[in-house]
Amino acid sequence: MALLQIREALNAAMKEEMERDSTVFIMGEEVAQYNGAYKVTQGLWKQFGDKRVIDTPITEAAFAGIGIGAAMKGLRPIVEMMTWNFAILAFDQIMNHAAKARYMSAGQFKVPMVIRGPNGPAHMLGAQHSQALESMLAHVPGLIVMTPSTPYDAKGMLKSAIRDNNPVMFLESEMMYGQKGEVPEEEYLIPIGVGDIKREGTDVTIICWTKMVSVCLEAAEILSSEGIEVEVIDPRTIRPLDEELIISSVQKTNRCVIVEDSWPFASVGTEIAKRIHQNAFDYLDAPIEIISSIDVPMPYASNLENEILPSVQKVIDAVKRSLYY
Amino acid sequence: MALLQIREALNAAMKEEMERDSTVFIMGEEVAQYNGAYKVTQGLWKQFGDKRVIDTPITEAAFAGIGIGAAMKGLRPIVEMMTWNFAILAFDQIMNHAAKARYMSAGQFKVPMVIRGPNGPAHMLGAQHSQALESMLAHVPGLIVMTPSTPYDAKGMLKSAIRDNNPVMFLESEMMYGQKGEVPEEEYLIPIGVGDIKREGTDVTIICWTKMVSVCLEAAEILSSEGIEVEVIDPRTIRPLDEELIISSVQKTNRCVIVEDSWPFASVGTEIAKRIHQNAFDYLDAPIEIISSIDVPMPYASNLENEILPSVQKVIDAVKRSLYY
Amino acid sequence: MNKSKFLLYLLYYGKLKKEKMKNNWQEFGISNNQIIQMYKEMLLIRRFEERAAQEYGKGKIGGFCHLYIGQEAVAVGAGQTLREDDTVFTAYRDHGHALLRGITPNEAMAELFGKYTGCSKGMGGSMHFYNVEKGFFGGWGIVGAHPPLATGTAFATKYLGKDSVTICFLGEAAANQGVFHETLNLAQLWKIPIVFIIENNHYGMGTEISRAFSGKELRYKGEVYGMEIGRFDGMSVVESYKAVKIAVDRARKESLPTLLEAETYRYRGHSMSDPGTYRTKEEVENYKNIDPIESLKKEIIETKILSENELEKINDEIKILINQSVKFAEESPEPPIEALYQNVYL
Amino acid sequence: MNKSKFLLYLLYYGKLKKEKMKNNWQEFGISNNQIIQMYKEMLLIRRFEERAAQEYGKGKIGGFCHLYIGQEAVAVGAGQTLREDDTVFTAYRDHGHALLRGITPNEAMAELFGKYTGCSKGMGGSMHFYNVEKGFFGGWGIVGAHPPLATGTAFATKYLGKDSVTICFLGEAAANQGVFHETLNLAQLWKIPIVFIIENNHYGMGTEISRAFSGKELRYKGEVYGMEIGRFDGMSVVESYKAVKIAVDRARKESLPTLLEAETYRYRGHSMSDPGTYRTKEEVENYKNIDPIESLKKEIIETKILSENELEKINDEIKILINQSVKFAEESPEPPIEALYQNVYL
Ligand SMILES: Cc1ncc(C[n+]2csc(CCOP(=O)(O)OP(=O)(O)O)c2C)c(N)n1
Ligand SMILES: Cc1ncc(C[n+]2csc(CCOP(=O)(O)OP(=O)(O)O)c2C)c(N)n1
Ligand SMILES: [Mg+2]
Ligand SMILES: [Mg+2]
Repeated sequence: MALLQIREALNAAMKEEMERDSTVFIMGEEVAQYNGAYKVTQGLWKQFGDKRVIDTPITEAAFAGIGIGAAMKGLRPIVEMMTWNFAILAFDQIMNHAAKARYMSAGQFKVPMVIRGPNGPAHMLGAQHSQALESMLAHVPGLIVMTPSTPYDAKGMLKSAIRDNNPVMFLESEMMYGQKGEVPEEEYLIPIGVGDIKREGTDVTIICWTKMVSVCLEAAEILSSEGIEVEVIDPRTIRPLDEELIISSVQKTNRCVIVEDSWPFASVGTEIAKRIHQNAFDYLDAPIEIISSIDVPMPYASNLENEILPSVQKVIDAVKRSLYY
Repeated sequence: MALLQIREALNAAMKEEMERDSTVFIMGEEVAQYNGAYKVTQGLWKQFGDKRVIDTPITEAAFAGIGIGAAMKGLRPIVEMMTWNFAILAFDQIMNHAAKARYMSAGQFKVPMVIRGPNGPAHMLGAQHSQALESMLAHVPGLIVMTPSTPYDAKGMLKSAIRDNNPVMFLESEMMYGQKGEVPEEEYLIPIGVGDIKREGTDVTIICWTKMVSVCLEAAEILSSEGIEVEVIDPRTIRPLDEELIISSVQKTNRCVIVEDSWPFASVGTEIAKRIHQNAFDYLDAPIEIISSIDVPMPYASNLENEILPSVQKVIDAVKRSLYY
Repeated sequence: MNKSKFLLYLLYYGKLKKEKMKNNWQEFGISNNQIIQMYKEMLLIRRFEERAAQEYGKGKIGGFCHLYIGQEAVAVGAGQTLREDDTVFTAYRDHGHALLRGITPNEAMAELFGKYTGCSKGMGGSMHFYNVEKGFFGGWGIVGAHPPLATGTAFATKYLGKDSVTICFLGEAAANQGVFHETLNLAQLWKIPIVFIIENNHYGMGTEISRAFSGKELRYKGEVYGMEIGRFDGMSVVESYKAVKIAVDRARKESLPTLLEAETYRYRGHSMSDPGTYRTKEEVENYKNIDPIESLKKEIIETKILSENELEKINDEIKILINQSVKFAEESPEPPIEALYQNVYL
Repeated sequence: MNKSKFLLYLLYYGKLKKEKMKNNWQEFGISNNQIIQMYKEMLLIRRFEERAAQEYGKGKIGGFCHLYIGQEAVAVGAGQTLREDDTVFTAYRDHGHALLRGITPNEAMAELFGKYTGCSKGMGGSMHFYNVEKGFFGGWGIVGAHPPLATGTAFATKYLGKDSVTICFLGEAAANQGVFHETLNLAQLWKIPIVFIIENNHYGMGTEISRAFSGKELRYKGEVYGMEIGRFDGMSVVESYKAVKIAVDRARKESLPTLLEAETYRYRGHSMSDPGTYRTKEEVENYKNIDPIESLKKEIIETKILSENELEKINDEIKILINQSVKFAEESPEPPIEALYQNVYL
C-alpha cells in the first residue's frame, strides 16, 4: 500500500495504461510541458514524449472532436479539459458526436475515449468557473459518467474508463487533488457502474459522490456520537447508476438523504430520488431529503459561497428531518 | 376569435411586439428572405426590413452571443435557432453568459432576450436532429424555459417572453407548427411561471407539456369512456415551475403520471416527480409514473421511433398502473 | 500574405463556364478505364438520387433528404485519388460520397427506406450513411461539426505509422463555423495528413455565400494557418481529380494538410422540402449547361473511348441496379425492436 | 490576398525593442495633458496590481488573480481614444481596463476582497469587474467567448442610431477560439462599429504562441473576412493611442470594424499560482528594458512636460490612493446573504 494524493492516483492510472497500451495518449491544454494546470499529468510528457502527451491550443471543441475521431479510428485518447466549465464549448462534439457515433452507425464505430478534468465548485472562482455538470452529461444516452471520491477509487475507475469502448466523462475535483489515501501497489480495476458503501449504517442512507463524500462521512461521525448510524453510499459511476446498491440500502434503512454540490433542478440527486421513489415506494418512512447547491450561479464572495454549498451541518439537519419526520 | 396555427400565433406575437417596441428584432438562419425554415417568421422581413429581421450565417455561437450583447445594451433580440439541436453549439454563450451576466454584475446587466425554435423529436430525423433539451436548459439558474402546447398559449407566452428582462429559452415543436386553435383578436399575455389545467379530473393527475399534451388529452378521452377521469396539467413554463398548481392537483387525485418526450435521466419529468414526492409525500397512494422517451439516441427507422416515444396506449397503461397499484 | 508554394489555384483557377474542360487527363496519369469508372460512378449517383427523389415523393423515404445532383464531379474525381484504406467524411448530403466508396445501391436505398439491410441498419437514414470497413465515415448532420472528427482519424493513422489519408468534404456555409477554423489550425500545427474540400455550391440553404461570408476567397481561411490551398472547377471530374491528387499525394507523402475549394452547384433544392425560389432559372440553367456527366460523355465520345452504344449499355446496367435496389429495399425487413437497445451502454 | 487599404501596419510595423518610441505625439493630436493622464493611469494600474499581489499573498484575495503588469500601455493608450459613452470588453485580466474606465481603486480593491462595496458587489471577483454606467462591460472568464457579446453591444448602438463604439480586448491564445472567427465574419458582414485588439503577450498560460497558432500573422485572421487590420508596439502608450485612434475613428465615422494586434508582454506569471518557468529571465528582462511606464517617464522628463519632482508627487498621490483602497476594502462589509437571491429569476 502507498499513500497517494488523488492527483497521483490519477497520474499512476494514466501512466500504467499508457505503458500497457501504446494506443493510449493524452491531449489537452498545458498537459505536456507544463505538467498540467493541476499537475495531474506530472512527468508523463517527460516519460512518453511529444507523440503521446500533447499540448493543445485553447480550442476545446476542436481537440475534443479530434479525440473522438482518433477513437473512431482505433486510438484511446484521454482528453483533459482544464476544467469541465470549458468543456461546454465542446458539448456539441460530446453530445452529438461522441455519444451518438456508435449508435447511428449501428455499432460500426467504437468511441473508446476518456474526457477528464476537474468539475464542480472550487473556491472563490465565480460563476463561470464553479459549475457541476454531471447532471447535464448524465442526461445524454451514449455517455458514461464517472466521478471518484478517493485515491483508491480514482485509480481503479480511471483505468476502467480508459479500457472501455464507450466515451467516458470522468469528473474530478480541483479541491480533492491533494486528498490522500491508501492505494495498493498491485494492479486493480473498479468496474464501471459499481457503487461502494463508504460507511455501513442502519438508520438512514446517505447517497453522495466526489467532494460530498468526505462531508457526509464527517456528518456520519458526529451523528454516530449521537447514536444515529447512517449508511454512506457512493455510486462512483453516475451513469450507468448502481441502482441495486442504492435501493437495497434504502430498503434496509427506510430513510434517505442525497447530497450533491450541483444545482438542484433536474439534477443527478433528483434522478436518484426518482428511482428510489419508484422502486422503494413502500419502504420509505419519510420523504427523501436532497441537499443540493442553492439554485443560483456561484458568487465570488466566500461567505456567499459557503452558504450555497452543502455543509456538514446541513447534512446532519437533513438526516434528523428524515428521522423525525 | 380566429383559428390560427401555432406557427401563425407565434408569428403574430412577434409581429405585435415588434410593432409595439422598436428595440425588438429577430435574428437567425433563414428567418428573413426565406421566411424561416418552418415559416414561423413569414412576412416579417417584408414588413420590418433588413434592420429588424436579419439572416445570419450558420454560426450559432456567434449570433447567440451577439444577441446577448445586444440585450445587455438595451435591445430585445429574438434569436431563432433553426432547431434547438444546433443551439448546443451556443451552450457556452447561453449557460456561461446569458444566464450569468445579470448575476455576476450584481444586476448591472439585464439580458432581455428570447432564444426560440423547434425542440424535441420530429419524425425520422435521426439522432442528431431529435433531441429534447428542456432538461439541460432548465438545470441552469438564470435561464427561463417555456414551451407552449396550443396556439393560444404560444402567442400569450411568447409575448411575455419578449417583454421579460431575463433570457427566455422558448421551445417549440416542429410537429405542432401546423396545429390549429382559437386565438382572441384582442391582446393578452400569459405570465411566465403559470401553468394551466388542460382538462379537469379527479382520479389521476397527468402532467405533460408541448407535444405530449395532445397525446395525454387523447388518452384522457378514452379513459373517460371507461369511467376514469384524469386531470391534465400543462406547466407551460418549465423553469420557474408552477409547483403550486401541480401539488394541489396531486393532493386532490393522490395519483400522478408524468409524460415527456425527452430522455429520462435527470429530466424535467424527474424534477417534477421529486417535487411531488417531497411536497405531497403523504398524499400519494401510488408511486409517480413517468413516461419518458426510451433512454437511447433516436434511430431513423420509424418503427423504432414509434417504440421510443410516449404514446396514447403507454399513457393509458400508466394511468391504470397508478390507479390499481 | 506569405506566397503559397502551392501552385494549384494558379494552375486551375479559371472562370467557371467560360473555360471548357481540358481533355488532358493522360498527362495526369488518368487512364481511360478511370475515366469510364468515373463516368459510371457519376451516373450511378445521379440515377440513384433521381430515383430516391421519386421514392421520397411516394412516402417511402422519411425525414430530410439532401440530393447531391449537380455536384457529382467533386466527390467522384476526389474519390478516384484514394486507396481502399483511406477515409472519407462528409455532411448530410452524403449519398454520392457513400456510393463511390463502395456502399452498394441496395445498402443505400435500404437505409433510405429505414430497413435493417441498410448501410446503417436503418439507424441513420439519409444523413447518416456509414461503411467503416470501406472507409466511409459518414454522414453527419450538424453543419461544420465533422471536420474535427475527420482530422482525428487522420491523426490516428499518422499516430499508428500508416500512410493512409482522410478527405473531409464540407459545404461553403459550413466553413463559417468556428470549429472548422480551430481544426485548420490544429491540422497544420500537427501536420495531419488530411485534405479539406469545401464544396462551394454557392448556397447554404437559401443563403447565397456573399450574404454569409464577408470575405472574398474561402481558401484564404487555410492560408491564415500557413496551410497549402487550392481551388478547382468542381463541375469537371478531371479537374477535380487533378487538384485533389496533388493534395492527397502531399498528405500521403509529406503528411501535410491542404484546403481545397471546389466551385460547384446543386441543381435541386437544399432538401426535398425546399422549392429553391431564391435562385433564378437562368442561374440553374447555366450550370446544367456545364453538367459534369454530360460534358464527360461528350469527351468520351469525341475521344472515342467508348461509343454511344456502349454508353447506352452503361446507362441500362445502372437502371437495372437502381430498380433492384428499390426492390431490395422494399422487401427488406425493418430493424427488430431489440436493435433499440444495441450499441448503447445501458 | 487583397491589399489592405489600411496603412496602419505599414506605418507602425516595426521590430520591437529595436525601434525606440517616437515622441511625435503632437502630430497625432495628443496633448501634453493626455500624456500626463496616460502616465498616471499606467502607474495607477501598476501600483494597484503590485499591491493586489501582496494582498493575495496575505490571503485577503481569493480565487484566480491575473495581473496586467507589463501590458498597461495597450489598454491605457486605447482608452484615451474613447468617449464616456463607448464600451470596453476584456477577459479575466481586467483590472487595468477597469481602472482606466473610471472604476475607482476602492471599488476595484473591494471587489478583489469580495466585499459588497466592490464594483460587482462581491459577486464577480477579480475576473468579473463591471461598471456598466461607465461603459466597462467586463471582465469575462471563458477564453475567447466575450467577442460576440462585445460585437452585440456595438450592434446595439448602431441599431439605436448612436455613434458610440466598442473596443474588445482579447489574448492571442483566445484568438484561436472558433467563435472569434465567427464573430469577425459577422462584424464585417454587418459593418459593426467595433475594434478588436488582440493583446499578443506571446503566451497563453505556459504555451508560447508558435505552439498554439500555426500561422505567421494573427492579424490576417481579420483580412480573410475583408476586415481592416493593424499591428502596433503595445509597449508604447503613444503607439497604442495612434493605432487605436485610427480604428476607433473608422468605427465611429464609417461604422466599420478593425482587427488590431498589440505586441506586448506580461511580466508576472499567468496568474498568482504560475511560477512562469516556461520563460527565460533574459526574455523577461528584454521587455522590462522597454517598460512602457519607464520609457514614457523618460520622454516626459526629456520633453520637459513634467519635472522629476512633479512625477514623484504623482507617484506619492497614487500610493495614497492604493493604501486608501486597501483600508476601504478591509473595512467594507461582506455581501448580505440576501444578495444570493437577488438578480436571478427564482
Ligand atoms: C449547426 C447547424 N445549423 C443549422 C443546420 C441546418 N442546416 C442543415 S444544412 C444547412 C445549410 C448548409 O449549407 P452548406 O454548408 O453550404 O452545405 P450544402 O447544404 O450547400 O451542401 C443548414 C442551415 C444544421 N444542420 N446544423
Ligand atoms: C475556454 C477556456 N479554456 C481554458 C481556460 C483556462 N485559461 C484561462 S486563461 C488561459 C490562457 C489564455 O491566454 P491568452 O488568451 O493569450 O490571454 P492572456 O492570459 O495571455 O492574457 C487559459 C488556458 C478558460 N478560462 N477558458
Ligand atoms: Mg452550400
Ligand atoms: Mg497571451
